[in-house]
Amino acid sequence: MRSYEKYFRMNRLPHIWCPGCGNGIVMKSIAKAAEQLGLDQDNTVIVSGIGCSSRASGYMNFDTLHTAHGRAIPFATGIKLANPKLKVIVITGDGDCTAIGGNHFIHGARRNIDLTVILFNNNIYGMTGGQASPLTPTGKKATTAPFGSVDTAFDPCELAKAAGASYIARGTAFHAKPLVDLIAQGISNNGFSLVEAITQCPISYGRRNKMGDAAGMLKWMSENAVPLAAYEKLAEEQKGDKFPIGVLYQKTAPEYSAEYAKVIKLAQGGK
Amino acid sequence: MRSYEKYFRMNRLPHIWCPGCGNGIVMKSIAKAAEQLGLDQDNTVIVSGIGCSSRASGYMNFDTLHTAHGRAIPFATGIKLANPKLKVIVITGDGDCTAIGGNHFIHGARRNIDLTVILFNNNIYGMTGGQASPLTPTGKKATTAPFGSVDTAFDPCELAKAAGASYIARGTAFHAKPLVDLIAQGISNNGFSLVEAITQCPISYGRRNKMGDAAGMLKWMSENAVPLAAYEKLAEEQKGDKFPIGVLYQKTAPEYSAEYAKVIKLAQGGK
Amino acid sequence: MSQARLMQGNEACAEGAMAAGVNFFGGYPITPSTEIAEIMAKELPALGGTFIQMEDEIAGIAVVLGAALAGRKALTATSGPGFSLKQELIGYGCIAEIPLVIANVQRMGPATGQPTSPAQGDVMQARWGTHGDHPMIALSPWTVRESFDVAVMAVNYAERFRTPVIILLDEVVGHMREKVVLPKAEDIEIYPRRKPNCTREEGYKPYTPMADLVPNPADFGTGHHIHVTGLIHDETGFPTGSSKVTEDTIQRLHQKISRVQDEITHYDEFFMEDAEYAVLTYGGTARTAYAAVKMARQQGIKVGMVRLMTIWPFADKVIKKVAQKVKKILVPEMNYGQLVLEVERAAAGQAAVISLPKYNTEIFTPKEICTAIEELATEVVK
Amino acid sequence: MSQARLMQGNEACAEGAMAAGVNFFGGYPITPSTEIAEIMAKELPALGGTFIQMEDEIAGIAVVLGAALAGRKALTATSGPGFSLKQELIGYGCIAEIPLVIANVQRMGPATGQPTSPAQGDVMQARWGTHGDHPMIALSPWTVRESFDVAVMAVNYAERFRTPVIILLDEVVGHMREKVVLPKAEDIEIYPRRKPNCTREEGYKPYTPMADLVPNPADFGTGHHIHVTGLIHDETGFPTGSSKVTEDTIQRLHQKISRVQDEITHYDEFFMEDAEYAVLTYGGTARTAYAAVKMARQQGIKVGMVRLMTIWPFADKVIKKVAQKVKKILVPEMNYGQLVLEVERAAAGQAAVISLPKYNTEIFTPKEICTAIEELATEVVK
Amino acid sequence: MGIEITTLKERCKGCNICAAFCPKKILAMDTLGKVYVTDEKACINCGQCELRCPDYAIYVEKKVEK
Amino acid sequence: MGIEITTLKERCKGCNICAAFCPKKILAMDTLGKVYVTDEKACINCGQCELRCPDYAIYVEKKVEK
Amino acid sequence: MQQIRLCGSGGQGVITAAIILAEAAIMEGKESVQSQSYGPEARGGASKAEVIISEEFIYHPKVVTPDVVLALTQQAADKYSADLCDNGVLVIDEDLVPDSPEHPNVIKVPLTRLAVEGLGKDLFTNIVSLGLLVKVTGVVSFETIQKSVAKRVPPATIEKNMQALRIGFDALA
Amino acid sequence: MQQIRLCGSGGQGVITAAIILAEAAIMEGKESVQSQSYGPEARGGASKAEVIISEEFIYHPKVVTPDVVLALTQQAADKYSADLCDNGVLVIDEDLVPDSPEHPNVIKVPLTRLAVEGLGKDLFTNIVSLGLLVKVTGVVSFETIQKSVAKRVPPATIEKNMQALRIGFDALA
Ligand SMILES: Cc1ncc(C[n+]2csc(CCOP(=O)(O)OP(=O)(O)O)c2C)c(N)n1
Ligand SMILES: Cc1ncc(C[n+]2csc(CCOP(=O)(O)OP(=O)(O)O)c2C)c(N)n1
Ligand code: SF4
Ligand code: SF4
Ligand code: SF4
Ligand code: SF4
Ligand code: SF4
Ligand code: SF4
Ligand SMILES: [Mg+2]
Ligand SMILES: [Mg+2]
Repeated sequence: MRSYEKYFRMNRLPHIWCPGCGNGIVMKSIAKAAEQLGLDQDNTVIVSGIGCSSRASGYMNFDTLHTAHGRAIPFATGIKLANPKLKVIVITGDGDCTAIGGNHFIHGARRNIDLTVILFNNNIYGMTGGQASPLTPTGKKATTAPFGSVDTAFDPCELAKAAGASYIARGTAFHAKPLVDLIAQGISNNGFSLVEAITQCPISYGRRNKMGDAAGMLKWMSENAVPLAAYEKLAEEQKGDKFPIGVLYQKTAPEYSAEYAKVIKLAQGGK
Repeated sequence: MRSYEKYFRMNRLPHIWCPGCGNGIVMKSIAKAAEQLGLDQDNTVIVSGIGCSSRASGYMNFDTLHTAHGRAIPFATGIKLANPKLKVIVITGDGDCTAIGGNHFIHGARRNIDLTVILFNNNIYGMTGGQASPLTPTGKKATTAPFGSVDTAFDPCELAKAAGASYIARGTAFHAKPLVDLIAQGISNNGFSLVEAITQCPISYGRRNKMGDAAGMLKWMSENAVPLAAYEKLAEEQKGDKFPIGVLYQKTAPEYSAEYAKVIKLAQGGK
Repeated sequence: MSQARLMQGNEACAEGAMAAGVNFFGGYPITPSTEIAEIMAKELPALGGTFIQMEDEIAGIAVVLGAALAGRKALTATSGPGFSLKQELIGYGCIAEIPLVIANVQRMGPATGQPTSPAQGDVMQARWGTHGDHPMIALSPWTVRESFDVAVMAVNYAERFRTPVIILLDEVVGHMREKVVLPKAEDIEIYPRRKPNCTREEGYKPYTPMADLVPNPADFGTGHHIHVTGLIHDETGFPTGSSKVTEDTIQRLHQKISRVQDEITHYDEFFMEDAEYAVLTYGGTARTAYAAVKMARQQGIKVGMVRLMTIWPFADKVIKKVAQKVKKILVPEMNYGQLVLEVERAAAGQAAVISLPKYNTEIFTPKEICTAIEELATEVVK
Repeated sequence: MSQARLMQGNEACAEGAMAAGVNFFGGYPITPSTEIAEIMAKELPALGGTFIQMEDEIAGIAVVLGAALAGRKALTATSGPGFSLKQELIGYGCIAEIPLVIANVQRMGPATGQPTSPAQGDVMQARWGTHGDHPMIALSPWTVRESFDVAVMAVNYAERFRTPVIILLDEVVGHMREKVVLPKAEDIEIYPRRKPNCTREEGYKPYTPMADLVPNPADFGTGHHIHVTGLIHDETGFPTGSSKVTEDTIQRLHQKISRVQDEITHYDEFFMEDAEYAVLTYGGTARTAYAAVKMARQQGIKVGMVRLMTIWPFADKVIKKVAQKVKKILVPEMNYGQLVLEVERAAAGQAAVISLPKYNTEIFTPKEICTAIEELATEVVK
Repeated sequence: MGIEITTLKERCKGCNICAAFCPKKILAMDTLGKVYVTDEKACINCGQCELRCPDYAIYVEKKVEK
Repeated sequence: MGIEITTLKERCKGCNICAAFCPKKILAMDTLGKVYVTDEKACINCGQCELRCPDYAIYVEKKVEK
Repeated sequence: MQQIRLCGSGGQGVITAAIILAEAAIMEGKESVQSQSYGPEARGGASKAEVIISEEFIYHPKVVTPDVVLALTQQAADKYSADLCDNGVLVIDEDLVPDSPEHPNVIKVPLTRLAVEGLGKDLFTNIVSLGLLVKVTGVVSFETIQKSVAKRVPPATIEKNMQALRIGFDALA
Repeated sequence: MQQIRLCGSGGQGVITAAIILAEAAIMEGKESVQSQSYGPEARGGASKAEVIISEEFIYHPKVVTPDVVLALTQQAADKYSADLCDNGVLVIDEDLVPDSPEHPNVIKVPLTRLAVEGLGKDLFTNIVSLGLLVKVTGVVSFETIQKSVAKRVPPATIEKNMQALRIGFDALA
């Protein structure tokens, strides 16, 4: 019906996500980014972990891999290194990426290997019914944080930057159109790219934290997401729940599979 | 013979480290810091992972725990939470802390739990005979990087900061006296503290990389470690191999075990 | 506490652990074990206890091992994939002799498998999942009430033997709710944390075995300055390469449990007096097996049932006795045939052992097992 | 390549893997397996292959699974603690049917254990370490040359059956050097990567089993747009909750291997023609056992030896045959007694099975085993 | 030239996002919890509903008269 | 008031660090690879050797005349 | 022994209803086992809750042949009523299960609509259903189910829930 | 069958020497097995390397009763010479093993000193030791051990290594 839908496995829809779940919106942004870039379906692989968001791989019309909880990045690393001409996109949840998968996340970034990680951040473990994740804000309730989370949340973008990623962006399910561009740029970057997509889980997160329904959660995003330039101008006391979106960081750095190709050349007697 | 030696288990010495290994120097700095702070041996626990450096726990005269490779921080977390009045110090190697233990490292920092992590950074896997670690500089040789490492190394201090640590310092085995203060301050900080101690592994790293003997490696440190303030004034092209030492970062932030104590109070009907 | 109420298996497990003194929980969520964590998160703070959700299952067991060393009775809970991840540190608990209880609410594997489907597919893993030689205690309840009792027992065994103990729940028992009457708090026997038998000055060695072959390592923070390691160590707790000490240690770890194996082998027998056939069963499957055995008895088939609560150490003696008595032993399991291998081994050819595996996401029906019993009774032993 | 040379077991293993087409290695260092990684790091680039050291053992197996899916023949190597950490993803390899070879150079556990001491303590773990029902192939060489052969075979079986295959080395064979003559490259048979039997347009389903019950999933990047998951899936590769499909899948995973079990059961017999007693042995221990059997023969004891190269699937038939023939079977192992349990099971009471465990950091001496054989021959079966 | 709104009932999960964001308030849920259009003519083709629907269950298009 | 240098041979591993950093060059290794003092009187008690010895095998102290 | 199955989709509260029913049985001194299963897809999909009530200890914990199946969605009705035998009863939400499975004893009640109309919220559908179930099965008394509901629901909502029960109970004359 | 054991501390190259000896045996068409073990302490500590040389395939891979033990440190001599029987030979570095274990046939040679004096570096101690071992055991010819050393060591060092071999070989008249 829409041209970008060729990037979906239409026969697998409707997807399994709950009514109002933002995952569908983010997944559409990926498809649109693929269309925008004219990605070759035969030479693109989508790799995901385990979680609601990670079910996305099954709906995307590429070679797709639904790995184990937390392990998408090292599987993806193997695919990329085995066949460096492949574009590899990783779909992951906040728990998948920053809890159990945290180590792989920072090491992927360190190597600056050419993967594009789309982090579906709904601030919760959706799949297992609402336990706190490392991205659940302090004070928010979760089934494992019935008194409100005492943990401080990561800023996954800061973490990726400190670890060595070369492209870092944040978008939201509300800002669906700019999200497409952020993803497309991430895929174009020859190195480790992180796109954090803030998305709503009305069922396991919103409901417990009285954040309204899906539409209400989307509205919250529209009110609190601020383009980076504007965000930087905010006074500390104006910041509150607000957070920056857009391209947050970018650099040029050696890409792992290219560097390794040099080793091969060297070992084979080339220079 | 020296007053700080009461913090050693004298009957376990000599230690197993190779001739010229810097671990002994760093371990002495920990003992001296303990003396400086007058640490109560009955209420201090030393926890280590697996590696040459992690053998240090066995020589220190406290309750000590030699865990599994990479897992010192979560074990230490359990000890601290089980009995928050204990001071808990973690001894770990660069591989232990930032390779297999990387996830625990960033999560310890995120929680800002009151642990002091002393990272013995010798830029190599010493124990297993010289494989590359995530802190092996690009281009250096290791048994698993015979053509020179293609990986980019982490800056563990930057990583800890991005993850949420509240005290971060770097010292070297050459700067043995200031290292004592850096460690003492780390232990005093009520939150997650990282002290990165650059140390020499002449056997598994220095030799392979033609860095001279132990004394030569110490001299390299003396030439390249620059106090933070001075380092920041260096022009990019002056930096070369140079790196900053001293207290690199400090902040005040809620400490995990104290925050959890509030939950207990709340649940027990207190306010 | 002693009133009839509707309770879930996982809930009973959590309550039992707390009743036995658990005041520390660390773990990582995974269906179908998550309720255990969730209950702990809610209830522990009021008891002055501590709940922490860790970054993964490895940290989930590490934090609990740390807490146990610092004096807490501690629990972690998980399911298949998480249980696999915990294996390395289960071995750590064995060698460092740390009391530790792990609830594994089994789900269908391998890998992500069939996440919400019941299975008994981790039975052999519970015994052999970690590397190296080690003994293992694993208990599998068949009712909600027994989930409570098994949790109490697991905590007590962990303390008494200073070793990891596994509660092998399955999704059937873990997620079902039934009427239970819990014992009164004062009726619950609690094995207290073992205490050092002398002071540092008196030459205390944390790993000197007592008469029961179990040592009394001091809790951290009690002034004993002990050293704990995952390397083979001598009585002082420090590593040694001595082959004598190594041999003695591995042997003692096994013998501290095997010496009381009969005492910790818990099982029930039903209709065994005149039985010519036996159904050997455990966990949730035993409930269906019981219904099936009754059906078969109504048809006049002389079949009995042996229900194991103690899965590991394996009830060799019980099986040998049964094998001598009956002609055939049927072993229905929600897996491809696991514990049946142990039954076969223990039966040593004395009775025919027939595997009745089920691995299709569904639990057995009484009819299915009954049909298999009927076949036992009609077929001639080859 | 076909000249006599001194070679280490680990080296032979690495060389064998490369000879069989392995051009990708991912892993994490651990003694005593590290040489395998180090050799790969040095040699693969020149072959256009890829070596990567990952952040831990989990990533070490994940990267290799990924590489295998993208068309490479891939190897990872580890030892006890790392083998425990890899368990979850070994199950992933089983269910997603990914060719994968894991070399486990066993060292003494549990936990950190006795890091440089030889052991055969991961034998049962190799079979049962991951959660859920799954088949397993594990091969254990006894010579350096056979380390090469077993590596070739492991790679071939992984490709042929699309399943993880474990090379169970032990420190003895892994670290010793001996004279070997390797086969010529052209004499090495290589099982090629299986290829899709039709195109997407022709209705290609990646998990449709072929006549040998093994499917032909396409390599990523070949235009087939396949989906691979660790959930139970149907022929299309997509998850299903169907109980029929689940049952069929678990069954097929087992049967694709069990149907050719005889073919892949490799073992040797020595002096068995007139044997009244048998020594059942494998791995490094078999070398000593052979020396011991010869010593015992010199004393006139009618003892033979059966040496298993295929540890899993277990050689039930072989053991049954032996048990029918001899009075007693002695099973020396560098562990607390592991594979002996399987021997006992398979023997089913037909012969007495005697465990000769050794777990003290040292390997057996020929004398020790010979003495045990002498005892076999003098003691009366109870 | 009017606007055509296509709804795919088998995909719609009744989450109400489209209705909440529709500036013309012409979308609503039926008893089975599926979206329906109350007044197609009022549609201004702003695309909000299609943009935000997580289930690809609603499409808006200019009707091309043939 | 002289200086006393104590060396603990059973701890010394002959790494040469003390010798390399001794400003007076009065430390050396013997055949068994253990440190020894060539000229104790020349010692200026700078403490470099003790500070840098990784094996706690050398101590320098002002001799207190009793 | 009575074997009762409630089914619907994720958010409809069938599990809570089943729990309340099982608790009611216990209040009356009976044995009771409650269980549930979700589809393999964690999200969405049909969910099913079962209650067995008996005078004796219940061994096999799942419903073998249901006496009553109450279905709140078409998908659930299709999936979970097949094993209902002829003397069993099928209760369906007549709006949400437009296409009733073939069965001799089908009771059609607009349960969701009753909840919305009577109490303003479909949230109460499960309690309305419970009321109806008690009427249909008589497995516990109306008083007991009232007590049981009161024990489970948030205190502020007790009154509304009592109304819901009553609406369901009265839906069948 | 000849069973030879070399032992010393970590950095002394006894494993390399053992490998070279085993390779020499293979060059002469013999069977050979080489193995080693470290103490449980990875660093420091005594290390041991063994070579078995035989005309037939060697099954048991470790030395049972050594024919020769060559020890380069006191610790190694103490730890690894106990199983030497009376007709075996114990070779020690006379400087580094000041306190020789009791044995009827002890050959004392200042191996390390010979290396330092003859070649300026203790690095060659292991090759000096090899020369001596060949002389003592005659297990391979001097020519073969020369070839074997030449194959293993960096080309630039071949000459020095040949000298080292010769020094060791000639150390015993
Ligand atoms: C090893 C392992 N541990 C735990 C789980 C259970 N589990 C499945 S998904 C998930 C968390 C999902 O959260 P997130 O990654 O944020 O994804 P979401 O569902 O929120 O999209 C967990 C804990 C698992 N499948 N495997
Ligand atoms: C799970 C596991 N993997 C691998 C190892 C092997 N191992 C022991 S120490 C070590 C690395 C040590 O490096 P580092 O942490 O830098 O410490 P160092 O020895 O350099 O002080 C490794 C890989 C192990 N013991 N356990
Ligand atoms: S639980 Fe949350 S994240 Fe998962 S599908 Fe439902 S709404 Fe989406
Ligand atoms: S290997 Fe390196 S780090 Fe380890 S003890 Fe030796 S010098 Fe120190
Ligand atoms: S947004 Fe989509 S799924 Fe939600 S109600 Fe509207 S059409 Fe239906
Ligand atoms: S296009 Fe705009 S006006 Fe038209 S239905 Fe959609 S949201 Fe409403
Ligand atoms: S620094 Fe210490 S160990 Fe090194 S040579 Fe000097 S005294 Fe010996
Ligand atoms: S104190 Fe100074 S001068 Fe004296 S020996 Fe030590 S380093 Fe040399
Ligand atoms: Mg999430
Ligand atoms: Mg290191």
